[in-house]
Amino acid sequence: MPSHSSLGSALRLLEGPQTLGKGPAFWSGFVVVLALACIYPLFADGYDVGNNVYFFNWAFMALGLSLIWGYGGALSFGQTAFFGVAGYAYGVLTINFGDAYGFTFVSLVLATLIAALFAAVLGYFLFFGRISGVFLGIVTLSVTLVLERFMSQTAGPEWHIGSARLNGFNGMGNMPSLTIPWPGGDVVLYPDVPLYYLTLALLVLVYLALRMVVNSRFGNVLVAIRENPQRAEMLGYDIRRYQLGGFVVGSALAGLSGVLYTAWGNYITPSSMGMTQAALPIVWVAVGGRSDLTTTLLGTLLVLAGFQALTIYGSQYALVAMGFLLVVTVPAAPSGIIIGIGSLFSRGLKRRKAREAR
Amino acid sequence: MAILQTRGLDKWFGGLHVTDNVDFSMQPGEVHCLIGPNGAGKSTFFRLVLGEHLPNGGAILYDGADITRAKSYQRIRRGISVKFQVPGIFKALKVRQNLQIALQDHLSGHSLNEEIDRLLEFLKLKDAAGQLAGSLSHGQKQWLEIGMAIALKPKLLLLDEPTAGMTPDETHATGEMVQALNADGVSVLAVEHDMAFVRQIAQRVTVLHFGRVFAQGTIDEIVADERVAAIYLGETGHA
Amino acid sequence: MRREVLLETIGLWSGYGGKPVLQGVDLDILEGQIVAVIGRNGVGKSTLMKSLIGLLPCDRGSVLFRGETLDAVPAHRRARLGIGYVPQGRDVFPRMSVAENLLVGRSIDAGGRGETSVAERLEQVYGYFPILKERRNQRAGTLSGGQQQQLAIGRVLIGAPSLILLDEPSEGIQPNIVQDIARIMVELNEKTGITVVFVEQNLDMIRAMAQRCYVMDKGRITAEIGADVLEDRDAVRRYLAV
Amino acid sequence: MDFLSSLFSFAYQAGDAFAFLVLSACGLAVIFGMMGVINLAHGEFILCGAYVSTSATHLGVPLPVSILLGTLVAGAVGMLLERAIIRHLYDRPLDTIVVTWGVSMIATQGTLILLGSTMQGTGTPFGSIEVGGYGYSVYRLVLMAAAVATLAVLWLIFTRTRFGILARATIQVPHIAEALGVNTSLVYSLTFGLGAGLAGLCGGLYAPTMTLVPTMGSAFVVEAFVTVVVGGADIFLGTAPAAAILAVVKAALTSWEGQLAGQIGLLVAVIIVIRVLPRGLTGFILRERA
Amino acid sequence: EEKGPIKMGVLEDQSGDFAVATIGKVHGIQLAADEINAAGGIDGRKLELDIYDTQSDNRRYQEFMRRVLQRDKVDVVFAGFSSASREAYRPIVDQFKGLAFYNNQYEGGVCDANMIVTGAVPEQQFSTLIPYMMEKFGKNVYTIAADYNFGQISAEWVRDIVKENGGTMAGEEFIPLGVSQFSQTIQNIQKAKPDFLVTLLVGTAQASYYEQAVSANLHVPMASSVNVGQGYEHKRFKPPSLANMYVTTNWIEEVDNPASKAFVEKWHKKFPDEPYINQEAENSYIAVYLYKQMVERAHSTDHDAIRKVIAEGDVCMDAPEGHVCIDPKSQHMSHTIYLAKVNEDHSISFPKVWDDIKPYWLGEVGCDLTKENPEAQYTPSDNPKKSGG
Ligand SMILES: Nc1ncnc2c1ncn2[C@@H]1O[C@H](COP(=O)(O)OP(=O)(O)OP(=O)(O)O)[C@@H](O)[C@H]1O
Ligand SMILES: Nc1ncnc2c1ncn2[C@@H]1O[C@H](COP(=O)(O)OP(=O)(O)OP(=O)(O)O)[C@@H](O)[C@H]1O
Ligand SMILES: NC(N)=O
Ligand SMILES: [Mg+2]
Ligand SMILES: [Mg+2]
Repeated sequence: MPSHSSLGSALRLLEGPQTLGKGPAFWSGFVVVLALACIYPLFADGYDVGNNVYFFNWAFMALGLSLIWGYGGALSFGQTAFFGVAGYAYGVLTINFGDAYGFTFVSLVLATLIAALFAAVLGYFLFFGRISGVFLGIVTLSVTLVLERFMSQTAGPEWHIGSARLNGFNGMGNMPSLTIPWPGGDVVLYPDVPLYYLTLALLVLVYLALRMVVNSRFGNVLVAIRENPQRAEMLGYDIRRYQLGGFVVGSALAGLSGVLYTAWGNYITPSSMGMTQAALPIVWVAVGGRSDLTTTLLGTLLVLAGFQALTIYGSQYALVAMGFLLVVTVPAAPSGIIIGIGSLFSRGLKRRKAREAR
Repeated sequence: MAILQTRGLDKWFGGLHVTDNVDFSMQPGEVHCLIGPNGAGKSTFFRLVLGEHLPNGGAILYDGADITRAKSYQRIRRGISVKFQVPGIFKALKVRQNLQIALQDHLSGHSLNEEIDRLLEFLKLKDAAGQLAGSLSHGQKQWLEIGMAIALKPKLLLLDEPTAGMTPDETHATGEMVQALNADGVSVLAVEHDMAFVRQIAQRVTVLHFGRVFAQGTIDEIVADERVAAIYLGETGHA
Repeated sequence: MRREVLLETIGLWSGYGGKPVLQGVDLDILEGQIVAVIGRNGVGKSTLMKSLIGLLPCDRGSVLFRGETLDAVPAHRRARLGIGYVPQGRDVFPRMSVAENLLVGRSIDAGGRGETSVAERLEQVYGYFPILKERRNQRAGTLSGGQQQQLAIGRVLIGAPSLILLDEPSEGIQPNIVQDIARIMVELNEKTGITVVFVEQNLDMIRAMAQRCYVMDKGRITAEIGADVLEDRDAVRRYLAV
Repeated sequence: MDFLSSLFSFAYQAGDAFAFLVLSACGLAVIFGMMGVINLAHGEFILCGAYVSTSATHLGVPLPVSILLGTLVAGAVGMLLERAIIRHLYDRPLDTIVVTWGVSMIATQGTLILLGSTMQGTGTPFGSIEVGGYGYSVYRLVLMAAAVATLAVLWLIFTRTRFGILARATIQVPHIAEALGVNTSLVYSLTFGLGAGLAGLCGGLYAPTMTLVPTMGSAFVVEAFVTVVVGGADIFLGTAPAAAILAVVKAALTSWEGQLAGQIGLLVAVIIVIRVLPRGLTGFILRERA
Repeated sequence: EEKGPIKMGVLEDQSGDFAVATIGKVHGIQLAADEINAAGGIDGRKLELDIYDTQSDNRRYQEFMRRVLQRDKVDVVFAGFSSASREAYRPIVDQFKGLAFYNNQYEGGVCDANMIVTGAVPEQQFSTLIPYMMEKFGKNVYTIAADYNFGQISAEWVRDIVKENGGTMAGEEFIPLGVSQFSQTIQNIQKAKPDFLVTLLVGTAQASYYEQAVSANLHVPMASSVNVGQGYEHKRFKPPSLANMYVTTNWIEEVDNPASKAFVEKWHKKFPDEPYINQEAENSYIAVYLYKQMVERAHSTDHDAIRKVIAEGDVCMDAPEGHVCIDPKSQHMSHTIYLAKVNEDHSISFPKVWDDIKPYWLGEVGCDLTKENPEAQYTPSDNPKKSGG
């Protein structure tokens, strides 16, 4: 009985002041979108399915940054550090210990935990040192750039962990894809339908879990710290712990992105921790609407797909067009494009209703 | 045993001696007012008690324990709570949520909502419950901040100019609120420039001047003190 | 001497993001008057002050200064017409020194209307508020609350305004300096004919300064009190209670 | 003698790094330090200054005039950008990251499309001097002098001129500055223009020594940002000592262990300094002084 | 049999950091494809290009390699400038059993049957260049190299060849990518007083070295395998900053023979704005014709059929640079290696030319793609021979 009610109260946290969207309308929409996502592979070719898995891979990092920045108010410019650390960790683990007996999944968990541990150490250093604002951004950026520069020069054979060569700027390859042990022979999850469902399931799980986190007591404190850290502390909260908690969870998600990306392409490179890559999550999250998980998620997928499409069809004008999109949409949509599009839509609806009424 | 006591408390800002060897003490259940000229160091004294600043010397004792080096949140958890001079609320959150964050550690579910409603009523913010706190008027922000401070059910409540910007009636109501809390056993230390308010609530008054304890006594003693009149109250100070 | 109307609002509406706060405010202030605006928390007093200086656009109605409409005039140009605004909550420039804060106020007098030189006015302000002189190199953000309030008032006096808008000037100020401020304002008014509109809750200050008083409630002027009623402390208090 | 020449050598290396950090950072310090705008297009203003001054030099304009021209054009472009876009974002400074990143993409790729993948250099003037058997580029000494002069002029502008006071007031509490008669919209444009112009100056000064390509700005951006942030809120109190500390660390590590150590050491120094002084050097200096 | 067009995916950086050196590669492919199509296509089939701009971003290579192989179903891909981008897409090529041409000089060592490399490799460029330089200028050598795989492995080659020829290393310095300031490096070189300097600088930022060195009055003979031929620094910097620089390249615009001249002429006719036709542009052009030959001989675009053709060992052609052949063991290409000397006024002369320099190293260390396909990249210090013995 008590477990029942605690499950109930946990589920109640799926809605709350910290997340947009509530009530039957939202959840039916959610179910429809999820159902569409589930039947999508039936109608798409292998490329589209694999490509969508690739987009999903990045969404975890974006959701994590939304938690740290959008909810917690701490702009980390270096989430790519955790992405990279976890990606390399997955590579090192699986190259050394192989892919049998489901070890790739053990590696996925371990690599994510390694990223979380790294975030815990760095976060302790940051938050318990009372570093905030841009200072936090620059320290995290510096960390990711140090990792990038260091990893770039590990081309020599002396740089190896076990049998895994770090392989410098060219990047580490040859790690196995995620592999499910199976009686009749292991199932290797190439970027295809099974991997699609796996990643989608993970994404839905993480999204729902994060909704519960941000609407919980913990989430309340996190937004309180964003609004006014001094007041939050004067309500008796040890704000450093909460900031650290948010940072570790968000960074673990960046790590998860890193693992999934590495397993997806069998490749991880120091460039994925560089300046340009570090700026990308910030762009996705800011464009989508950073202070809500749903807008972050949708915005990230939209930006990723949009920019890729532009690159495919825009040739060398693609970058100019992307730039224009950012320059135009961000000032026009203060709470992100998702809400911007939403309110445009509802305004249009209202206007039409008004016209019909007349 | 004193609820709050400081011994030889010292604070320097560069060359400025802002808190100068302050020995202060108040008893449990007391309503104590701290007054003094602008810049006397009243707010700084609060910040020292709260751990926002660390003192350069001296000790702070709360409820018998030495909290001189304790972290702010630890002091709050021990039962101190504060309304700052400049309201510090969660601007982008709704009024209701501001209160929820203050209350959620003690209450949950239905009783949490009830308590929030009760507080909103009391703070005259019922109509503004769904408004973003940042869009409240100055006075409403002060009320909200007071509400968050008392929501913690403190043993010692620090109020830095709680009635600034309030009408005489509102000031009086605030005084009654303080008295009601005090009747429930809350000790109150308030900074005020409004002598009517001080007269209404204070059981004892301490005057700070240039960071030092300048005078101490009942409100009548203080008002009668010509030195205090000279530095602080002026001609019509005897409210 | 017939006094001109210096400042006038006609059916003024304004608010925040579509939500109306002022709902048709009519008032007129004669040149050289000291007028108080009183009312409970949240009735729109500060909103009125912001609309007068132009920090909030008005949705309907207009503000007239010396008979000219200010509707299309941005705040900084209104200030340069000689309107000095002291906001509620002081808003000093926190990372600038006291002296630098004061110098910003010179912009009000960009046209050089003031008869006295800036240096003289600076000395005058230092004379009114000696603490500002003593702390002229301290960063304003580290001043005490009351010190900041004095700075905020001094900052507009530097610009030799012909109209001062004061939003709760006594807030956070020690009693004897409240009296000083009231005295200074009255003195200035007598000497230079400066016009003052101030929002206030402190009865002593209202009575010490105001020649006339508007009472606000729910975004409207609900009463106007003359000098005779102002004499009566309890009567004023009743207006504030509503 | 040998000691003196190695001393000169170290001073030259540190001065060289100092000049690079100061000149890269000044424009950013004005735009970020003063306005809170995180300008990721900083490198493209440097690019603009470099391209304009180089083109002018190719047309026969004397180098100092070309550099001035680069500065002015970059400044003017900055003012336009401020008018058109940045001013809509002052109440949400973090969004400027995204918008200026977009501007940077447009500028970089636009340059590539319009002007091609590279521009020919002009060569470095002034030749070299010899000290203790080593040749040193004289132009690098000019860069050091320019860095110091830039700092001095900025300090004068911001503390000794009315514009400086009004700019700082505007940036700290814009609506109050406006209500006190300050034309804040003009102040914003001028301040942003000044920052952009300083970036242009950096580009003009370094153009003769570098590869001229559309992506050249990125060589400056990281160093500029870390210098400004390590400096902290006050650009004059902060940027110069930050540049000095970072320059010494970088020069020492580079000469001791090579470029990688210099690069990583610089970043690690940033992390350590911020950890020790969480409000940057400004916070530290002010606390000591007050 | 099949009569549809032959589809070729092209993944090259037309924007971003590497665009300086790679826009020309796309043009080379387009030029060859147009010529081939005008002459009736390959085996009667038109050649169709699917071109993507990879923006100097490894991620785009991963995205688009999947796209061309899975969606566009191309028969062959021409892809990549930096070695990192090649390593980023190689797992995908291997997974889908695609066929990719990497038309770029690089650090060498890729032993992968799904890859064909037309660019020059260290043994071709250094075994010629270093002995020549040592003989001409002396045996004390200083290397500055980009601090990543290409630079480190190339530096290793230089070191080994210098030692073999009885020389000494006066110094070796590695520069992280993106570094643009060289005062300290310049001083280190001055201190070491080498007889000549090997510059293995990569990327536009590092190229700033040359300008900064001259302005500090550092005039030491220079040798390189990568500069000039790839980044045409002699065109981008004002003379004489690259004077006295010696480069081994398999072709550059200035190569003075009739085939080369005709090639340059028809190129400029089609692409009048091309700032410079570099070595990789020519490699890309050649690669299209080599592919044509393979398909025509295999009568199919099937990879196994094509590899059988390669295994015959006589996939050769007369290119603008001279006669070239594909080595069946490594699927790398032999080259004519030109020693280009940059003069005071940045004009180019060719003191020496080596014909038919083979990519021998991979075969020597045990790569034989006709027998097995390890899909690996070997380095001098990490290869089957080393681990075997
Ligand atoms: N961070 C600081 N740095 C330097 N001086 C400071 C700092 N904080 C406060 N001061 C100075 O310390 C003195 C005491 O300030 P405090 O705010 O405690 O005064 P107060 O008694 O609360 O005054 P008020 O009644 O005006 O609020 C003032 O002179 C103020 O300028
Ligand atoms: N920035 C804002 N956005 C939205 N609503 C606002 C904003 N500022 C004030 N309000 C609302 O406008 C109303 C009037 O506010 P105003 O500040 O003018 O009151 P006031 O009369 O000055 O009160 P006080 O005595 O508390 O200062 C209040 O209901 C307040 O909630
Ligand atoms: N392949 C190269 N030059 O990186
Ligand atoms: Mg105070
Ligand atoms: Mg108000």
